[in-house]
Amino acid sequence: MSVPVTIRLQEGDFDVAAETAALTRGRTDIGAVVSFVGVCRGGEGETAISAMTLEHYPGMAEEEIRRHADEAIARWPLAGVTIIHRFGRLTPGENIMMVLTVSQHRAAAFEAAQFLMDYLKTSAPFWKREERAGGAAWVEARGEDDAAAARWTER
Amino acid sequence: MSVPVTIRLQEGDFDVAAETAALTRGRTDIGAVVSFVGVCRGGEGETAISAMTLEHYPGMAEEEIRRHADEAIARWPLAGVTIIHRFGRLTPGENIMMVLTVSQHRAAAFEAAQFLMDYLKTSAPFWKREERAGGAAWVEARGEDDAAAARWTER
Amino acid sequence: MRILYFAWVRERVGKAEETLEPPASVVTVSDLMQWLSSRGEEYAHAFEQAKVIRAAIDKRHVKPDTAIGGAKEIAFFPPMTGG
Amino acid sequence: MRILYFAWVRERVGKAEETLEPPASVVTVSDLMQWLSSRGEEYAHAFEQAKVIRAAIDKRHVKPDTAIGGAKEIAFFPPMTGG
Repeated sequence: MSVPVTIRLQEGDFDVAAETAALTRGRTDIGAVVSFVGVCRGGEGETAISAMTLEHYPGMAEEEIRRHADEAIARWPLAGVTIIHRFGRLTPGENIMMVLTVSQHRAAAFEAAQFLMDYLKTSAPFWKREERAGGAAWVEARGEDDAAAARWTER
Repeated sequence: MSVPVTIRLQEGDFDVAAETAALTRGRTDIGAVVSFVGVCRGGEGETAISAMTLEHYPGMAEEEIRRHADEAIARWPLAGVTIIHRFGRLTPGENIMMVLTVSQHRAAAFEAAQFLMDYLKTSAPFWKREERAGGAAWVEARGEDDAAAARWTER
Repeated sequence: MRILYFAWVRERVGKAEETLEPPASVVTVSDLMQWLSSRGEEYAHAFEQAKVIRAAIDKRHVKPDTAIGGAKEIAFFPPMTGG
Repeated sequence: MRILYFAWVRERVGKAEETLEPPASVVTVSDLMQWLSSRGEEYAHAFEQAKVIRAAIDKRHVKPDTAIGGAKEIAFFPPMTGG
């Protein structure tokens, strides 16, 4: 049985409920639905951001995400994966991206969602530029994201 | 700042999107939203289930879930937790329960959701009875659920 | 004290709850299970796998060796299967 | 070959893409970064932290010592910050 995988890059918002319904409708083999949504934070005071712009590498971003989705399907008994990542300008409180994993049991769905997030953070070609009162600056990569991705190859 | 915690036991279905909106609306300090939904599976062939009845211990179920929600808040920097568990008779494909955790960063939201699920499975007073062609039977607890809960005390 | 039964413990005992006053010799949760077992065939059947059965005193999980003194409500049930 | 730049590498170089034919002495990704650095101040600035910059050949991540022979498209960018 082929596992349904949906990957979309888009400027507009997404609807987790609609994506969940699309993945689970009419099926009775799914016992666990895990979703992660990344949201644009605003921060506070002088460091508050007014907006964020997401640049991406079209073509490669889809391919890179699909490679990781395929790897997740090979590693865990998943019944479906949906990943949507927005690009363009976003303001605090707006959704940035979502990962949805469904499976018979919760462990596979949870682990696959974390695996996908850890890899998206470190290897999907997206870059965030934050706008603050003092000007705009590219977000620096966090060492802990590399560490989070590394844990999936250590075992 | 007190962390919003919502715990509900109900016969009717729930709406993850509405619960997410209720927890995140008007806030810009949340960067990660993790949701888990447990769904009634149907199984196949002779072992297919036609329905499931969830019995619970009113009063204790709420208190037990609240104790674990409080522990999750003490262990991880969460910005909110919502847990809803249904009781009564459910058919395959219907939602059983949901855990929603929100935080600044994804690690806390993911880990807290898994912790809550592992404890709900082993210590929230709910019992499932499945109806099959051959009759109805109480679901037996799975050893792997105890193991999953134990990992949170081992470290 | 109020005693509650859930799931197959309830089905075997044949009732969801009752109020009983066990004798003073019944000190722990384990003692209470033994005493209940002596109350009739349905109780003996319900508690025959005593090691599997879980208990809660006043809505908190307890171990079999917990003292029941002062308890208002004691519940007996199989391992939980929610979530 | 087509060369793409993203994020602050793009801003420093001053363009998003260009088509260049590096000399035969440019064998690896690392060689290509060095050769680009020599093309002007904006390139020198973009590639001054060469160890930080990541590369992809034909839309796949590669290491600095990867040979560029046969590549149609090479991209340079900072560490990724999506998700």
